[in-house]
Amino acid sequence: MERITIDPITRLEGHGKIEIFLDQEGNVANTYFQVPQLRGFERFCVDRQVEEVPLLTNRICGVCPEAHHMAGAKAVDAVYHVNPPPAAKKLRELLYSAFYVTDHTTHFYALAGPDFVMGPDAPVAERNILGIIHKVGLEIGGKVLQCRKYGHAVIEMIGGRKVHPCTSIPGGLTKGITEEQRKEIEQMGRWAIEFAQFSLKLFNDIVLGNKAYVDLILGDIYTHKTHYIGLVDENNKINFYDGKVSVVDPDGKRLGKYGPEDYTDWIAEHVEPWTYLKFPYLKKVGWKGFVDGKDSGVYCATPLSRLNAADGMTTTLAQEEYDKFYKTLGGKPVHQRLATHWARLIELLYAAERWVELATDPEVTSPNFHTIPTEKPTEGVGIVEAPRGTLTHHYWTDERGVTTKVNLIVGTTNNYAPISMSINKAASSLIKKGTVVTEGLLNMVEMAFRAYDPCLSCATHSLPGQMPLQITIHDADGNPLEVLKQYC
Amino acid sequence: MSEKIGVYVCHCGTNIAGIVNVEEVSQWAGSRLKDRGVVIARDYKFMCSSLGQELIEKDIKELGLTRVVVAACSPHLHERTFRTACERAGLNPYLCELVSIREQVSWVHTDKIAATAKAEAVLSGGVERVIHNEPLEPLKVPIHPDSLVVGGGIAGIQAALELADGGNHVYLVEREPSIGGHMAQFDKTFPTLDCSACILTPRMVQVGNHPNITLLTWSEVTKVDGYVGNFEVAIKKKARYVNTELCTGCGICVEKCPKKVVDDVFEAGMAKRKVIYIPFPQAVPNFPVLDAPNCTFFQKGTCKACEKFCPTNAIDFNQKDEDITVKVGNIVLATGYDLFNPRRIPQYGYGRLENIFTSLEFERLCNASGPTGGNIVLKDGITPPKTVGIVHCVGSRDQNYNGYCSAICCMQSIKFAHLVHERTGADIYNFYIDIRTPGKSYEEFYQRVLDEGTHFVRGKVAEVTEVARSPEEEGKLIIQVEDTLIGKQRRIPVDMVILSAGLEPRYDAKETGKLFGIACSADGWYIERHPKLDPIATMTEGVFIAGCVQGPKDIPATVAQGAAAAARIQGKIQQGEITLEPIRASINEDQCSGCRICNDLCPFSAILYHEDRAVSEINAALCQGCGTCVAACPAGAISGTGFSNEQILAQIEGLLLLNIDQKESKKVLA
Amino acid sequence: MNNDDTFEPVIIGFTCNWCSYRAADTAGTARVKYAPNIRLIRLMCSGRLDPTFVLKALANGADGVLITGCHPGDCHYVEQNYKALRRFHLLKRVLTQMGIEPGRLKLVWASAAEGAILAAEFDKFINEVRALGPLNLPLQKQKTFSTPALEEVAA
Amino acid sequence: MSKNEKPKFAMYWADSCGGCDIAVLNIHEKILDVDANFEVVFWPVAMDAKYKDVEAMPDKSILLTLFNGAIHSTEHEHVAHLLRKKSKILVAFGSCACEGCMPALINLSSKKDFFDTVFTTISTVNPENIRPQTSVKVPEGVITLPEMYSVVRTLDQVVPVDYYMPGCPPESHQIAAVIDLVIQVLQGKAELPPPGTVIGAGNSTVCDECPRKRDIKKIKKFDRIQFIEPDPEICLLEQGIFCSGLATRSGCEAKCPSAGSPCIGCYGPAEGVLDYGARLMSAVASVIDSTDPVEINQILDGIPDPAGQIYRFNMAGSLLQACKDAWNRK
Repeated sequence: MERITIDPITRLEGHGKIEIFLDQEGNVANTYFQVPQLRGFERFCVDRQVEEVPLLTNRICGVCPEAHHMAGAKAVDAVYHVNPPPAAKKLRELLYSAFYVTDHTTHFYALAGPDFVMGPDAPVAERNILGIIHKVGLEIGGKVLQCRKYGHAVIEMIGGRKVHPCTSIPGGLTKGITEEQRKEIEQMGRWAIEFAQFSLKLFNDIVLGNKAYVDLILGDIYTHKTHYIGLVDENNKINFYDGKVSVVDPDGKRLGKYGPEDYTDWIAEHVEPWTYLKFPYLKKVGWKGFVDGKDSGVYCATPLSRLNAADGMTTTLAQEEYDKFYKTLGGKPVHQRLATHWARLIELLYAAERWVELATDPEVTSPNFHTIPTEKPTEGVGIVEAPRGTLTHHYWTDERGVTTKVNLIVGTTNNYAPISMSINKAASSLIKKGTVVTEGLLNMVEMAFRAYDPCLSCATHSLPGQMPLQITIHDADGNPLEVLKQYC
Repeated sequence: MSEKIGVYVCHCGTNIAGIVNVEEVSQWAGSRLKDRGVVIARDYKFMCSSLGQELIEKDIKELGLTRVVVAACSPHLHERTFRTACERAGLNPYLCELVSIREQVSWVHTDKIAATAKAEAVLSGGVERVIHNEPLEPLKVPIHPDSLVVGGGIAGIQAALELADGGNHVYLVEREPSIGGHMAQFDKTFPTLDCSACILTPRMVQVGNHPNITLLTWSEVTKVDGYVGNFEVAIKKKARYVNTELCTGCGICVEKCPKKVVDDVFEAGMAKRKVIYIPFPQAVPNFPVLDAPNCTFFQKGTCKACEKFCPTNAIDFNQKDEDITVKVGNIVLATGYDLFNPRRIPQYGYGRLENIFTSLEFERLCNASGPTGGNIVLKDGITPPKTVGIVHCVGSRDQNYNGYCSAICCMQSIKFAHLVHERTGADIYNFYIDIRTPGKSYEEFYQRVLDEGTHFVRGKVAEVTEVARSPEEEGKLIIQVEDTLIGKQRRIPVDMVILSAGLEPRYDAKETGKLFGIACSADGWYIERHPKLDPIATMTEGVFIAGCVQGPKDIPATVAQGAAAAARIQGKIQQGEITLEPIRASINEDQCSGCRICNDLCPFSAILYHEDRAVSEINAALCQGCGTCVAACPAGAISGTGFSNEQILAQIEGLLLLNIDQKESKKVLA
Repeated sequence: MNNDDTFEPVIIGFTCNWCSYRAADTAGTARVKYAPNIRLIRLMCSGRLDPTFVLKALANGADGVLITGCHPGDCHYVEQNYKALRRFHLLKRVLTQMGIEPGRLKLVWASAAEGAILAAEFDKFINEVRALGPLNLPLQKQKTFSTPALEEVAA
Repeated sequence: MSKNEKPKFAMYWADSCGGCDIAVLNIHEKILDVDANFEVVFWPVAMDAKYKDVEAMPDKSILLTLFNGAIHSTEHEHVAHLLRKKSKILVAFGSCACEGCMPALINLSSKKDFFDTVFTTISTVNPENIRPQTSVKVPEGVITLPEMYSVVRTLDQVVPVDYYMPGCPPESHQIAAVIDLVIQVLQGKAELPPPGTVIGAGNSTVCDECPRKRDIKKIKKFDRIQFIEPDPEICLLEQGIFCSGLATRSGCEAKCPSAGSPCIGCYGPAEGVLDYGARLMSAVASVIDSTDPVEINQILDGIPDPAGQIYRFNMAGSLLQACKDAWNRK
């Protein structure tokens, strides 16, 4: 049997390895998306002083440390049964909104963008962010960098550092912001809104304007009918920092909403021996393997999922795009994975608007940003919506506030099963008997999961290492055939 | 490996060679440590002999050795010997290491193979260490010719006079109004029975008049800065309320002062004194002091009798404490002792029962200038005692109080027995654990008192009570004791009990020690540099101790120490400068972050912090080289010469034979 | 490595120049015997003891480390042995977390006069460590640097 | 071989979080200088290029490789050797590569303990108690996983390293400075520092850059940041907070303490320090304000996790590297 391996999966944060097995006809028999490292945060976050765990879990992922810091912060609040003052909550969400803008921008322009802007089979050397800058012009490249710069400026003002923020502690924050800083943040936020609108326009022109791309998006190759989850506020509108997790089935019917304390009633994780990463699924529906549909517990937690799981956006501009999105793609829920890129840009706009909302809230400059915990520490769960999916942190401590147990269900991990399925489907439909496996073709396989923006350093929070994706073709006995191994 | 190392293994006759296979060790070093830089390895019968030393000097000259390791006895014995040898051959002495394979190998181990293996490991450690040794130059600092003596007892007086007679200026600080100390309170001194005051006062007067002595009584040292040769000492002169320029010491103010208070100091609470007073007739200086807290004027704002009658208007109610600073090169601490307080032993009844006296109280009682004019009488002031009990070792040689022997109590008690016998003819019982008479003609004096018929009962007194069990005990103090010589309990009724209380460090000895940067032992006496070979110097260069501050001792020993301290200082002053061991810590300012962790770690205040540059700095002359700051610096910015991290870490590798085949290091022990 | 019946521990002992090192000399002078498993390092004061030395010794093959110093109150540098005491207690906690038996690190006070007592402590500690068995930590490798040819780089 | 003659640049992650890569992107417009002066030949986070491309390159053909991440698996070790072979200058980039960083805290437990914990968490449904295997037979054939080592190692414990650039992640202004330096060297305007040098950092400690006021230290009680309202002007350690700044290399501009949060030590040991944790524990213990063993231990109870505190970033780089159990199961 023939085997194709892509090594390593690139332009995603972390490591990945994809095994593609072909049958005698040369069609895809099966694919395996392996995560080949285990870093052990669930183990080494134990025996630590609990207030440090949000700093440790930061290091799960350097791309979205803010998400882990926030989930951790909410978890330690819960551990100490302390409710941070409003200023602290708002500052945290403000930081988080700025982070969302930065992160979604990075993904669209640096990671996914190249596929669209340069074209999926453009030369390797050009299919990257520098390529985009060359193609769409320095001043756009400049805008992208500007956006990241602003985002990180806000993160540093509130979080203390650009990467791996350090100011969230049980009961709130270690610092507030001054009126001058608030003004600055507000201005940058207004710029961010324009930039988000600009990005949507760019997507509109380059992608929606290009029939080939639209067909690609709407085509069956990148479509999966799974359950969806996402964090929503009391009005079932999208919120990234706080609220309950809404769960909808493939028809868009809401199965219910759960708060942090109940996550174990809803989510379970399945183990396979051929990968270090676990497969989360909906407990109530059950694990039925890598299949989609109503009866399979497989769910998805991405920008697309969040749009599907919510009833809309709380901000006007984003709400308009939200409506346009479903109008264009024929109603809720949308199952086409590549539409995730569009959904991501809509979230980008929402985050920018939320940024300004919070930056103009007088309370954020309040000096009252920390409540000293008084209760005995016990156990707590914190949930936020990370860009790559719902993020759950669960800590247990002894009476000294030293962790005795830690459980983490991380953004990308939620999507491990659907990603595997997408890869399988894309590969099966792209690699047929007789097709010459080109690098571009393989890249289109990679596009299948790139849509999820999988962050494998996140996913592999429980794994260390790196994941080769190589294409090898094997005969029935699994012996590699040199000729295709030479390729790529 | 750029160093050329010479290794020399000493037989020390059979002291080492008897257990350690010395030849094997030197051959081992020559071969196994070759690639560590060992170019020559020899063994010799007695390395410390002149021939042995010449061997080393020859190799340094001919083979151009850059490092030397001698495996022989303890560095404390011969380190200097071999370093000097190296120096003669032109090698910096600090590039020579002495490792001990005698005290720490041959003398303490029996298995020859294991001992030889250990000797190799120890040698290997020395070789690795010496590679990182640096050539060092001793520090030289100038000596200020003036000295400070703290404490005006006989020890301080002796030291001050010796220095002053030697032509050097001395500041003598005494916190009481007069010098003299305990000795001035005594009546007679054992064993010669000459009058304490008679032999002491001339010395006191000498001090008072000596052109080279600045006498600062009623004064206390408040701060000591600087280091050997260059101390800066802050002294507080407490207000006397008497202008000593004008005062003639006529004593009219004392006479006219209407108020009396108990004198707890000089009269040990046995008598009263005026509020403005001269502690005792022969006091030096002979000026009165006004005891402000008890003075009616200071309490009520009226009186001023003293002022009215003073013929020279010397009384000055507005006088304030005065702070002065003096520069000195050396310091003698002679602050003496406190008497053990017998109240701490309730069963002895002191303070509870009448007619029980401490040794000091008794000294006053039988002192001609004392409250009773020298008549030994009971508290009623008239009745002489018929029987007297003298209890030894009160608070001494007693695990509940002080474990040590106070050294003087036996002789003092025997002296008391003699005085009581002489003046009252009373029956006398001495209760002792052991009689200790280690001094010139002490034993003879003991025999004399035995002959006088004093009863000596060997046994620790259990209790002194007034609860009578028989008519003859009525109205008496009964001493309950086990007579260990006849092995039975005895109850001895007496009229008077004298408690020979032990000597204790001054209540504030620890604080004083901190002030001068010297340490107290667990008992609280100051620690000498060496208990035998250097009992008057301390770990702090330039600070000496004399008399009872170092431990209980009698007057002759105290005087000897005072003189010895003076002699040591005189020597230093003559040299004009002093050489310090170059084992010192220093801070690399580029690396110092000014975190200030080290600032409070140095008991010698050698580390100062520069606010402006936000870095700390070490004063090499103050540093004693303990290395605590080196080990504590979080930035690794402090290094210590002589015991650098590189040297110690390398020695660890050497001792564990990391520098050679690993299996070796395990096998040899198995 | 050794199996436990033939196992002979290697022990590094840190001594103070003024008390315990002299005590070791005193033991020698008095010909007091003790097992040869302990190898001493002389420091000027137990206050010089840097936890690095202990970690280094353990990482380099020592099975146990003995720290000695002047009795509390007797420090020749006034109070530096208390610093050693504080570091010792923290270090012990860290070693425990590193899975190293607390019994492999010991602090003993000894005055210059207490030769026999110190010798007895040596034997006691050696037996305690022998009972714990070998530590068997891998020996530290030294870091090595490759030298980039600068002209190559500039070229 | 490359089409143009620009010197080649590579960046790789092993056991890391990607923060180092983001930090490099955060040099913002400076990234364009990199593009202008280098041909980026390998950088998984930002561009497409596979191992095979690297393996095909001649030895020493990459001028500069920034290697981030610690070594925790056969895969990491393999790539470390590969990139060492292909690179003229190999930089241990970021805390993970320099000293192990937080992932190396796993060295405090045995591999079994670690796997058992991860695959039996409260949300895991694992009836057959499955553990991932390095080689698994699936219907279509056999697929493999890299083996996890029981002890995380630093880069220089696996291959020789030319320079060290500490930080979790290195601060962008420091990265920019280093890139400028290399470009200047390329233009012959500057010289490379001696091999083994720590670059992109100061050689004092964080206190040197910390704006807080410092006095002498006497610690009677260790406190926890969540239980106090610290004085924003005064040294956190003096307020009982276990701040690692005093032992941690400078270069970060004391960001955390300035933000009211204690330094956690990501810049590693200061110049010439053999064991970071030893420095920190020695310094802090030395200023504990007690001479009584009982009280000292009561005060130490205020630090319930000393090893985690002093080796948070430095476990793999420390003298002991890992707990006894981690060493003893191969």
